Amino acid sequence: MSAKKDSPGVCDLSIRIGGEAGQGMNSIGSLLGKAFVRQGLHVFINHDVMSRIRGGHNFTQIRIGDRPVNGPSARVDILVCLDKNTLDLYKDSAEGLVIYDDGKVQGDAPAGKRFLPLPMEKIAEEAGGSARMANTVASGALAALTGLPLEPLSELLGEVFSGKGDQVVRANRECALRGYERMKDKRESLPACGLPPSDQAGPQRMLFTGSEAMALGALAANVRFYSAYPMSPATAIMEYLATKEKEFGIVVEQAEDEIAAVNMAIGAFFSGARAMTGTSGGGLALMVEGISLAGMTETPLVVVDCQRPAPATGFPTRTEQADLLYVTHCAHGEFPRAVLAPGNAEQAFRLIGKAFYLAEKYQTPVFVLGDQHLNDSSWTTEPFVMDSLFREPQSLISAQALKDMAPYGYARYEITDTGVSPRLLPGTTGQVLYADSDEHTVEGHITESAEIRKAMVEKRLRKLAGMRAEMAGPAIFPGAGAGSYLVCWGSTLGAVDETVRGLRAEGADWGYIHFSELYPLVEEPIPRDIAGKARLVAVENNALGQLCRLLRMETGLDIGTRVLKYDGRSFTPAELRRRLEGLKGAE
Amino acid sequence: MSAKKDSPGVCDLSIRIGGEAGQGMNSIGSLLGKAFVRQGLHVFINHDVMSRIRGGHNFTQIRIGDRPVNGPSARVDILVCLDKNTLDLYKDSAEGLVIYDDGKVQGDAPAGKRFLPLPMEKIAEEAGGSARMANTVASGALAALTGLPLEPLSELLGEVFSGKGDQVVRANRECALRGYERMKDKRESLPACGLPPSDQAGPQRMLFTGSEAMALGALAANVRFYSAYPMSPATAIMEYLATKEKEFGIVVEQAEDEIAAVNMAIGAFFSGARAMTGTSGGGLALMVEGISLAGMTETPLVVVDCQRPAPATGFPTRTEQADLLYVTHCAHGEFPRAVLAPGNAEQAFRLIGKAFYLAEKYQTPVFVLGDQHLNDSSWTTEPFVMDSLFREPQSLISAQALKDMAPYGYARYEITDTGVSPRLLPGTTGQVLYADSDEHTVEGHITESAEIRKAMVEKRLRKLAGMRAEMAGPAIFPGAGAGSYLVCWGSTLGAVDETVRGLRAEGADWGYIHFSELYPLVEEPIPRDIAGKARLVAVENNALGQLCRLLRMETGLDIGTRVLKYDGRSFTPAELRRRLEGLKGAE
Amino acid sequence: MTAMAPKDLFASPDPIAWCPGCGNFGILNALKRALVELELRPEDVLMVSGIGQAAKLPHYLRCNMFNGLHGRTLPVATGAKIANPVLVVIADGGDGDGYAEGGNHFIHAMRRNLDMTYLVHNNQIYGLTKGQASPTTDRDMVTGTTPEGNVLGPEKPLALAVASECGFAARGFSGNMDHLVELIKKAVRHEGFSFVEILQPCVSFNKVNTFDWYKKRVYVLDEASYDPTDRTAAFEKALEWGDRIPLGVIYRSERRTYEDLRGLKGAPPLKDRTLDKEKLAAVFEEFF
Amino acid sequence: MTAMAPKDLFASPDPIAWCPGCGNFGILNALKRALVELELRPEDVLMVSGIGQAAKLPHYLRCNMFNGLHGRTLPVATGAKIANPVLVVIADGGDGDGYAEGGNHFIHAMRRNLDMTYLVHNNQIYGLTKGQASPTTDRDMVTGTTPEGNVLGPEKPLALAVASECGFAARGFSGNMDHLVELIKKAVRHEGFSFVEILQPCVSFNKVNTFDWYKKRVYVLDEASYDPTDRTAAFEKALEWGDRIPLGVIYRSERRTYEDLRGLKGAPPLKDRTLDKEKLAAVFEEFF
Ligand SMILES: Cc1ncc(C[n+]2csc(CCOP(=O)(O)OP(=O)(O)O)c2C)c(N)n1
Ligand SMILES: Cc1ncc(C[n+]2csc(CCOP(=O)(O)OP(=O)(O)O)c2C)c(N)n1
Ligand code: SF4
Ligand code: SF4
Ligand SMILES: [Mg+2]
Ligand SMILES: [Mg+2]
Repeated sequence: MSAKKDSPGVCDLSIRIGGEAGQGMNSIGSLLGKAFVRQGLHVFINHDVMSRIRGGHNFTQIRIGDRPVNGPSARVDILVCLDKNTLDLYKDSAEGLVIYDDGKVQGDAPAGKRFLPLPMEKIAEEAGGSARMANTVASGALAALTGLPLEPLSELLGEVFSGKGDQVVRANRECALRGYERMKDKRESLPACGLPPSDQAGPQRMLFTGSEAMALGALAANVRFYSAYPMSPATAIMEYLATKEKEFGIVVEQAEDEIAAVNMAIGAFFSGARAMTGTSGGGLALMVEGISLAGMTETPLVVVDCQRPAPATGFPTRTEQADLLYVTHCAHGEFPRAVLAPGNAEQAFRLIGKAFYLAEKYQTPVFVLGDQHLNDSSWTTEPFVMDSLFREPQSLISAQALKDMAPYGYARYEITDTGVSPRLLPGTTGQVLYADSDEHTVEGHITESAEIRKAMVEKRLRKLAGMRAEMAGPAIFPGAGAGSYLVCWGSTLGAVDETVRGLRAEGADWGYIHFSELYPLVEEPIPRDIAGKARLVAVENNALGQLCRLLRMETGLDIGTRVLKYDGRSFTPAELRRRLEGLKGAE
Repeated sequence: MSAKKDSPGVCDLSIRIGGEAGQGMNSIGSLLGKAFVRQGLHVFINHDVMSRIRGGHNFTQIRIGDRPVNGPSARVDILVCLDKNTLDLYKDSAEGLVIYDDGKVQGDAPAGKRFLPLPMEKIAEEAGGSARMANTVASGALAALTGLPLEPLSELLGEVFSGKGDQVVRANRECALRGYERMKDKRESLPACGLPPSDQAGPQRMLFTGSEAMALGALAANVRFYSAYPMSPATAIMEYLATKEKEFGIVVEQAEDEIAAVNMAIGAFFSGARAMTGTSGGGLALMVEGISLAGMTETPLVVVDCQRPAPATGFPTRTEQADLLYVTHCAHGEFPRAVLAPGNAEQAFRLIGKAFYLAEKYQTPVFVLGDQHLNDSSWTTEPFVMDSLFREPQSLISAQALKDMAPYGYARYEITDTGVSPRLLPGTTGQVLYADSDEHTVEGHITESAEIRKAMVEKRLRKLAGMRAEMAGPAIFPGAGAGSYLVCWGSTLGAVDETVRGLRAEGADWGYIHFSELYPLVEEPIPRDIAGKARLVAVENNALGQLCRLLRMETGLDIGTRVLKYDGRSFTPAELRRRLEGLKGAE
Repeated sequence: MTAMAPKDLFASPDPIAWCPGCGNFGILNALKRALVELELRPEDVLMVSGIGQAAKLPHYLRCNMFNGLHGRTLPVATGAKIANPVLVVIADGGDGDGYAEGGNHFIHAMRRNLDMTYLVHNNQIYGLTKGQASPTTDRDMVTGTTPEGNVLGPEKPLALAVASECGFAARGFSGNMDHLVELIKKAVRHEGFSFVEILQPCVSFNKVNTFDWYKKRVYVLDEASYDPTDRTAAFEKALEWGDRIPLGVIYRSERRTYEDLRGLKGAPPLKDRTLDKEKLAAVFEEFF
Repeated sequence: MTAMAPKDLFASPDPIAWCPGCGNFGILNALKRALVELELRPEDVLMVSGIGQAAKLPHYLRCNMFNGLHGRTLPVATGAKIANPVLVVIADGGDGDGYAEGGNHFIHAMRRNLDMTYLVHNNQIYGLTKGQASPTTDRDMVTGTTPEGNVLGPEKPLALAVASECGFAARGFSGNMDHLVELIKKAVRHEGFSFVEILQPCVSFNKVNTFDWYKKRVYVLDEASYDPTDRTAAFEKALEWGDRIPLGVIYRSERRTYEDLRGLKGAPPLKDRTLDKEKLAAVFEEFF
């Protein structure tokens, strides 16, 4: 049992808290995670959750490192069993310390030095709380085991429960204290993790989920209207924004269905408010016609698709990357669109901003692809530079042009070189605009003309060139020249990055190529000197190798070797490593 | 003015009837078309229609040949102007004979021998009909000009109007007769068209629209339920089937929206009735989630997408082939599907049958792509061989297996080598089935298991191999060995075929490759000996070259030269020829 | 800006594509008159429509227009109005658009109660697609999709409106211009969601419910004796369909609008609000 | 086949994933009892559901099941029933499923009047997605999407049912088992579309409309004095919501079913019909 196995020489600790839905594993995660981040460490938290509210088996896993951690580890250093089921599930396979509630295990308590009994529910009740505070007891115990001082934890408990009154804060602090006390002499069971002394302020970093990052990205982009219908894993974006309605003067509208959601967002953006909608693949299916409407009427629109395993209802609370070809091709007819797929929370934040920028500048729909792994996990991120966030409204008609215009002389779909026509907002004195879903004249009226049709198709598709020029190519680590590259996109970044760094540390000549801006693809997505020389292995969280297919369609490049995963879980570096070794054997 | 210009040595005559929406141009088309077919000739009729009910400018064009004609000609030998607008539009450019209603042209009657005045409305009124029967007068006149005897026309008028009473039949016959009489001495204005003498029975052929062909194909495949929401150009399928409800004991249900339509069809197929839905791209957008449901629950489903120019509402009454990549990729997640795209009415009839066969055998959705050109045009077809039509139910659980099964022991999603699980219908004594849109166990209950998920994804996707083995490769004319090939799919077949035959007749070494079964593509869709040697030029009725993109994605083959048309109209051979000549110049 | 005669102010150069004799002309004229009499200017008004013959109407008016998808009139109107409550938003479409494809939005827009007006041209048929049954097609009528006659009876949208507590639910007739003008004016003036169903003969595809058919049956509710605020009475009145068909305001109730409840009333429109970076920085603090 | 005790006949081996104390258990038990008392066998019954906690119910019963998409319960049920009218079709889902996502189908299924039963578990909340407002969420309630309280009042689905002339519209309560069993039996026996809204406490996400909250308010309509065939009275009763909430059959009317009107009643099910090649050949003749 070593906390340093995966990445030699550095602290890398994984804690899994398992229990039934409803036992508050995720609260332990956020609490401890934040405490560690405040200590200057890097944290990654992910959740394995069933689609149910109570019962079953869920877990939250916290990974702590003194270097960036961007994905779960397959190894577990400390396992906390909030229920007996968790203990039964893992007691034979667990390698690390195991904390269990001996109040819940009658008779057959597991033997062995690494099994640490802790009657969490009983302690919670004795501490003046309820059995539901067992998770706070666990938090205290985990702090003790990992060398986290109690003060920052206590402080956080104060922040978290301040809204619920002093009594609740006090009880929780007492729970944490008692858990801490019970475990502080077990500290030596675990190797030191390089935690800095408590009085030393670490570098300031942020910890947030992918959904929070998207919501913050939207706020930073001056979003004014968010309409959606609840759907996991996208609901968290809506719920977070809803809590900011008053403060930011935005409106979050829960629509009657996803069709209404997308059409409301289109209406709002048409009126001049930056608008966004978010859903998962099934809800997106209902938005497909609306997306084509945004394309035809040339209304900006930002759509977040938080992917989950599909088709149909699939695995509502699990993860997959199987909507890439769907979002690049959905909707009838041909119109420009952009597809972005952040690899972590920082990228999620930033790419939402880019999505608004592109949507508004090119007056067309832009997709941001998240997934359950990206959206529900918590990621440690360097603080944002505020200045670079907000971008001015794009492609509106200029004041001068308006002044020079005859009354009611505005033509919405003026043919231009870029394909972008200066946009007017309804309510402008002396002018009106006609936005039309039929094929239309430059004025926006229904036409039947072959010539106009041709000109309008070309005008709209010309925007693709403009967008292409603004797209970023993939991140290539460590640059050109490696012998082999993993090729990936979106939320597999963390696992791929760690795997490649691990391989390189062992002297293997690997690199990776990660795409976060997928459509329209830059001219030469995989530079010639790499594509021609290096071995490429695609890593995708789907069954058909969708990035491979997209690359082949766009460039002809065929990545024949693929490591695909489609069991509803994200890759861990350990699994990816194993799969790569398997590949080698097979060839 | 020669009726033989395009195809030397054969009869090839084109008649265009222009007028306002509501003037009955299409009735003339069907009437004359059928009369010519009965005379042993080949007929193709297409319509150029605005999205309005009265007014505007529409036309119907009838092409008659003594060899197969499968698309419109750009040349017009006889133009009938039912309104003044049509005359104004064409009088300067028309090359052939022009019949116009001199009752509607005050003063500025056009000069020249080829302008034939015919006061159609007045004649109709005098003949005891109303002005609306002007079109029947025109039919009589056209018969006279083309050498079509009056008897078959009269007979047809009897058949067509029999439901409206003797009086109507008589008036129409009188109209036709008077039109005929007025023009019969103008016969010599037009070169002979090889019309056989009226007493000689020609070979029996059928004339029907693509929509009729699809509806008949569905009847022949034992369709029992058709649910849809009206949408041009698919409405004709529903309306035709509705007229056959009683006779065939089928149910046609007009749903409240397309979402209901697709889900109803899924419910009906689940219950054991062959079911189908049809729409255009915008309606299909609303069916996308339902399609994924069919994929996940493994319910057979046949979906017809009659493409029209898009995005959004687009051109409701015009044509385009821009939904290929959309139907191959729509819906979240990964599941098997098939995509068929008939090139003419005969293929439409046959491929609907194949769609039912595949859908039922592989228990998954199958798309048939039509378009306005295919669906609304009338095509001459050799009579069907009845025996080959109907196929027995596929992949149901066998009686023996049922007998051997424990009570309530059936498992809907048994894992099999083919990916196909024997299907049970609800209502079977002693057994029940669970069909589930969540990821599920073999029994059809919700699961959260990674292993089961993986097995189920693989099981479903295994069906692709089975379907691929049953797909036909493209039609290659005249076989391998030509220097250049046009590559096309779906309804461009007619124009491409005629162009290539024309080129070959002139000694040019052209061939074509036509795809009607598009997904999953056969192993080597374009045989190596062609792909490696010949020049390939794609011809598509869209702006992005969607077949090219699909081929490149599936095979890596890049067809760089593309002739694309996206103005809402179908190709004519003359235009295609011109575009090919343009290509040559450009290179 | 050049001064225009009021009656031309709302004239659009787009040529009209309706059939001669279509009831839609009456609706267009009534709406033009109502807008003039309401003393609005073209830029004040946003018309949102779906797809169908009815939904073409905004092209024939000078005003802001969003002509969207079949059935999706109300959600677009909702988003547009929330983003800029200063606009006078009028949603407009046919019976198929509103009661079939858009049925869910109809119910939920009435619940939401934004301050806008919804005009439904009810010709009891699908006009643009050439004559299929709509939810309001009368029983037994032969249409393209019901060659043996429609087996269903007509839906009662006004009853749904009363059930949904729509604050203003009324019926007009395209052939009763003066009444319709007044009805539209009242609807636009009503603070909250106002629904006006307008009977509209379709001369091409509805040979049953013709101008004469309607003319013979419609009667204007007597404002002195009929109390539209009595919900039960309104429900009964909303069901009346057959030999006699009531015109006028069927149901009225005072409900707070969405704008009011969500603090949008009187506040700067969403579209004009800008990011407060201080606040954003403060929110970031939560994540440290 | 082995004989089974009636109460086990409808038992499913699938483990239940609801929260302890959830009102859905009461509904499941009531439905099981009703099916037994109706003397049905598992293979006679087809349950069609959407997505949500409520929609999981059919997994916990032995009978045919189609567990489809969120909100699309009724169209699948419609297609399945038309294809095989012999099946006893019961559609089942939550308030979000039926009144939000599926709102349009709800209205149109009532119009269509197929002979099937629709059970809506109304917990006034989105359960499976962890507590967002549904169309029936009470005004002011704080939910995940309404952190400042719901500004809209609850929709009245039973009033929509009366407006749509739903032949059988009733309300039950998961905590009133005997009454619910009888209601379900009546609904299944009713020839035509029967709609039963069932009040169902959600112990995890609805802390307002709890078991006690309902218990205190519900009362069973007195069959002797209340006449559910009086449509106006039914409309008023359907609106009653607050201190007193009526249970029982709110509205009844006799309407011919879809099956009857479309000639499906008594005829061989579509699924068993086969192609008559002679007739097809005759149709081909039309095209020569
Ligand atoms: C999603 C979708 N489905 C179907 C259509 C085809 N469509 C266009 S208008 C229309 C119905 C028109 O009827 P109505 O709304 O009553 O308007 P009207 O033409 O009678 O004024 C239909 C079905 C469409 N454009 N989009
Ligand atoms: C198209 C689509 N949108 C959203 C969802 C997510 N979703 C699943 S269940 C549900 C709502 C559940 O509420 P309700 O129908 O009232 O059922 P309950 O869980 O309360 O029984 C939602 C929004 C989905 N599965 N599909
Ligand atoms: S089809 Fe009917 S509704 Fe449409 S324009 Fe003509 S008369 Fe009016
Ligand atoms: S969340 Fe509510 S509705 Fe869902 S199972 Fe739990 S108590 Fe029942
Ligand atoms: Mg209509
Ligand atoms: Mg609910």
